[in-house]
Amino acid sequence: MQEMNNEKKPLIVAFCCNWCSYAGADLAGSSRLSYPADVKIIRVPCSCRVNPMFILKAFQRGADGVIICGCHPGDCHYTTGNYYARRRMSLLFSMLDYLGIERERTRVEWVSAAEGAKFSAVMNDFAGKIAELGENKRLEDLRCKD
Amino acid sequence: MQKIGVFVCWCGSNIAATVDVKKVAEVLKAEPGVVISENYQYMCSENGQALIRNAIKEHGLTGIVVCSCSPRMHEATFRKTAESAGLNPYMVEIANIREQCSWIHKDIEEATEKAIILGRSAIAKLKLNAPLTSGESAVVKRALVIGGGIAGIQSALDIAEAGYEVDIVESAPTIGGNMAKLDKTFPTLDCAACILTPKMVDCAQNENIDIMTFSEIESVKGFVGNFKVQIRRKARFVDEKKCTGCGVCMQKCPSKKGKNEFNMGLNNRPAIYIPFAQAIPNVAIIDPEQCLKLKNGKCGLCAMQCQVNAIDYTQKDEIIEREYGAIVVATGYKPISLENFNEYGYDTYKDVVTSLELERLMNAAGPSDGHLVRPSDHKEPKVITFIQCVGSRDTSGCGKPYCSKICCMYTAKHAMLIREKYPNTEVHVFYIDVRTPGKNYDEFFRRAVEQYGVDYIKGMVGKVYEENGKLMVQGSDLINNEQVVIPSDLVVLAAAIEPNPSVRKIATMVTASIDTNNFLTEAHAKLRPVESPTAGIFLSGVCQGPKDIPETVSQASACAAKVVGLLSKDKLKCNACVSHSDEMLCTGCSVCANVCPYGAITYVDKEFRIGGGKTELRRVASVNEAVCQGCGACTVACPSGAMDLKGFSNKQIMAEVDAICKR
Amino acid sequence: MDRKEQAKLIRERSGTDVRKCMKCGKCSGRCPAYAEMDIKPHQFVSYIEKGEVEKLLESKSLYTCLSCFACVERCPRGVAPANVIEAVRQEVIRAQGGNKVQAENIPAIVDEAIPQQLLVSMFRKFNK
Amino acid sequence: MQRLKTAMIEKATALLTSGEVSKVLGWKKGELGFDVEPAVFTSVDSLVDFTYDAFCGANLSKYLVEESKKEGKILVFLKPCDSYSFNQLIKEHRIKKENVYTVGIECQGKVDPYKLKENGIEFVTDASETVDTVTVNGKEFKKEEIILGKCLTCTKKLLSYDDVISFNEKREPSLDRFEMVKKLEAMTADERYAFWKDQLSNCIRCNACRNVCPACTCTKCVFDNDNSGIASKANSDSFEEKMFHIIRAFHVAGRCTDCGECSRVCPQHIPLHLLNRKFISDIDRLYGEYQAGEDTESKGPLTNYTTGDVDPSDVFGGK
Repeated sequence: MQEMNNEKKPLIVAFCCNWCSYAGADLAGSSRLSYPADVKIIRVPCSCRVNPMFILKAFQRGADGVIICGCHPGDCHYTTGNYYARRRMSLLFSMLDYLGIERERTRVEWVSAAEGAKFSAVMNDFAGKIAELGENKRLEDLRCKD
Repeated sequence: MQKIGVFVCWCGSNIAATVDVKKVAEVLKAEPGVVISENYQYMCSENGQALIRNAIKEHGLTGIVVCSCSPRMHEATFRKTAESAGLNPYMVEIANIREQCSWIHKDIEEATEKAIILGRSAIAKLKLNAPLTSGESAVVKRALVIGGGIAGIQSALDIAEAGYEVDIVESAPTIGGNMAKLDKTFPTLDCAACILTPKMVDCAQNENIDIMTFSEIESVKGFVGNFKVQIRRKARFVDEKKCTGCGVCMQKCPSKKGKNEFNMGLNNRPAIYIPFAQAIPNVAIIDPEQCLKLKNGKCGLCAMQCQVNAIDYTQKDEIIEREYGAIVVATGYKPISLENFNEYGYDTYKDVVTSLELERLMNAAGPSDGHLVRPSDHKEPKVITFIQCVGSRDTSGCGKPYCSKICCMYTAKHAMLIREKYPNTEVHVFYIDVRTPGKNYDEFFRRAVEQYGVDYIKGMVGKVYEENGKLMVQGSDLINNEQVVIPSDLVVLAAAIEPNPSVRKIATMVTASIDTNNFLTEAHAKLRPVESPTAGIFLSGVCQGPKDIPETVSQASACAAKVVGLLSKDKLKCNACVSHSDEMLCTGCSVCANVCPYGAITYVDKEFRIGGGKTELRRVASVNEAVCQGCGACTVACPSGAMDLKGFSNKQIMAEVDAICKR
Repeated sequence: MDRKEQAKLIRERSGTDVRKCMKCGKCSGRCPAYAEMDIKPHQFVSYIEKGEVEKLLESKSLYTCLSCFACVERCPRGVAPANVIEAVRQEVIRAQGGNKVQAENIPAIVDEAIPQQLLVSMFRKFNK
Repeated sequence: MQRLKTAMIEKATALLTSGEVSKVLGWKKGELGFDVEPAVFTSVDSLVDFTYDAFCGANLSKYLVEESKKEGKILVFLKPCDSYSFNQLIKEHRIKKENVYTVGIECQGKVDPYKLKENGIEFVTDASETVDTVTVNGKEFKKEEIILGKCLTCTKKLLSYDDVISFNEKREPSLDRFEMVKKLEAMTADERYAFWKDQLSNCIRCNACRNVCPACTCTKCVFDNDNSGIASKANSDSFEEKMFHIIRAFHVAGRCTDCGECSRVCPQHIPLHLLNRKFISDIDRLYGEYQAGEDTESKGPLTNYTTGDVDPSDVFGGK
């Protein structure tokens, strides 16, 4: 189970806030700093837009890891959004851990618009961890898998 | 039935070298709902855009997906393209297949596969897009300036000059603020009254300016362009319209023991008074704490003397409501209270005064008619010692951690003026650093030392005590490495300044952010220094941070320019991607309003049909689209799912998740 | 132990952050024992900040400081010069045989003019 | 404890007679003795069925969401734990306070009917109660043997009311309420996963937990709303068991007063309160102690923040 089937590549959903992290991802791109194609980015206005429903839904649909990226605390475009996101995600991730779901499958990172290198490094690291963990079994929905 | 067009851009070889764009276009064409799928070298070029426009018209497209560079680059471009072809600009989605695909992946197969997934995800989202229109809100062409000091006066004058109506609300009985109390101003030494009072008169005479003194802000509602403000006009017991400012009442008033606020309490004034000769408005006011008639009903002398029957002992506070498009906060400062600094003996010795008190002692219109005498025995002081940084740069908790910025210069000014007028007076200044950045400032300070022979001592004072009728100022001279004791006749403390205490209340009312020192926070420290993060609220003068008069005036004018820029618009265009509340789901629990950084959410009691011909009154959230910036904090806070964000709805984001995860 | 380490130790022991000092000299301006001190309170802070402990260890001020804490009380930056002096003093006292004054010698040097405060601080200094 | 019931009936009678209230929300006797249920009494005569005894575990506060909308003032008796829910509902504008007359009442822990059954008691003929004991059908039990799980750890106090009826000091809690949370936290992830899989697989999605929860007062739950994107009526996959309970716990996080009703009513005996308590214990640990419902003004921990809050990546740092 721990071994990743060659056919099945890990799937990572990254929620990125429009103002910092999405721009950071763009910068990683224009600096040609690669990270695995397993990472797919969804643009949200702010990290505080990320509803726990989205995260669970992603796991249900077969994601193996979910990462949320936002502006550094104190730099939120909307002043306070990432502070709320920080509390929500701290509690949610702690709950997932409490239910026995691998805590490495979820992550929050603060990436500014200037941190293309950090974005790439974070995604490489996260994708590596997820590949090690293998397929998400504990929050899967068998109906969503072939 | 939706008709979606997909347009895959090559971006020259930027995309096409790593992504098989033809394959992407082909595969996406097979997606349900897609009626046309094209690829082209440069979609953002005029030809590319024409291709999109033609397709929209030809196929009657209901939405388009452009697979190209980052939406941060060309989303706006393609929205305009869509709009010009008659499609709602929000029916456009971008799949970022350059920055997040072709540029970071090398393997063509892998990159192509990812590009297809990103395209599918954009299509999935687009299917749930709804045409959005940005709301518009009208702008009330009137500004409110809170505070009538030099900052407020300058802002008001500039706004009025541009042709807009301005109201100045000032809590004191006259405008003028702290500057009116000053004697001379650095670095030119022109008299404060000579440069300020003409501006005050201009305010009074300007038809666009309405001055409300002795008034306070009661409440602020609304948002940029449409503020509704309640103003409390406190009872002054004198009819402002009738009073001519003749001053007879002041002479006749038998109750003369009130502390003269304008002279920093250094002398007394009657119960009915005009704050100072050039007060604007030049109208008397009665101090109800002191007036015999108001206190115990016996007296009424002033009413008898008044030729124009202006005295009205029955006057009550009045609350008026006005509408404004913009609000300027110019609440200014006050020197800190010195209760934590008894080492300097301010509360113990009459001849230890603050610099602002010294201004009055030196002012020709002051309590001693401009003769510098000490408060205790009205004798001319022969030795004067100044102590700088009293409560400034203090992180021990007794004072303020910041530099008050103006003290170095005004102390040099005081020292210089004293040495000029009374050459036989010895002047010492204890300082930590002398900070004089500013045009002609260091030259000014050096003149005090070199030309006027002021004795600057590097070091701080440890204590002030009395001995043989002298105030002994004991401090260290760090350059000579000795402890010095200077027997002085007058000690002047450069007390730190702090924002006017009323600013916290005002900041709360206008939802402007405020820092730990009670200074208002600017929207951006460098690039938006005169705006508050809250739209429509502007910052003028010391309420934003310590500054001297030239800086205050510059900021006040900058602030006015921003206000005029706002008021010159007839309508404000709002963000289209805003939150909205589904009233059928909303329980009115207030959780959303608690996380809204803009105060965009209010609650209304609305009537709903509940069947059987009955209705029910329910509390539901209502989003002000003009204020909402679309962060989405409320959508997650809302447990019932009533709050959703247009353009980034729950369903849209989950559709993207689904499309990405589909294998 | 080299001087650098010793300076670090003294800094730690003093429990005060000497880098917060803004060199205003208010401590020395208030010090009642200033005249008796060869190295002044503000200099203690400055020397320690620069890591120069040698002069401090030999300073007469260690025994003239009254431990009245006026300097601590007055410092606008929350620095505690008296604590630095006390820390240096500890360093000297803890060094084997470094005591300049023995406890039994104290009664001989006490006279009526000596303030109570000084006596208390003396006992604190020497009764280790 | 009979004294308590008498005083309550007197109070209800007086207020109904004077016309100050037109209804009373309390508990009604059942058929089997322990099957007491919440009820609204509209006349003095109807109070013959009124009861207050060791079986009145149900939290009355949620009923006020609907009852306080109706015409006329209603008298409600609030046990300490009910009061916290009541305050929270006031804070969220779900109860019209001006329509409610509140009376705080003493509670020394309520009997768990399942524990009675385990002791062979199928119906109650007579019961009496002291602070530390309950005697049912002549058999005496110590409180800690027989009361509800939620009562064993209860530290809730009487808050402020229009009136209070209480004669005895409250008994001390028998257990630390976070004990089980700590135990779970100390397990390995695999053990925790097995524990919850075992528990949650029992869920039949009867929605009893949701229906009883005083924090779940949405007009339409996201799980019933076809437009929410996560609607589901039954657990057709193990994922949905988790989804439902995680989201439900998250929606009440920071608002849950730990009244324990969810676990009390669960027909499958799933310890649902352990999910809520996990959030409560994390909130206390990470953001400072917070008791929802202690007041009616404070900002909840999830609608609040400090600039120095812990990062999600450091949440496990302390462990």
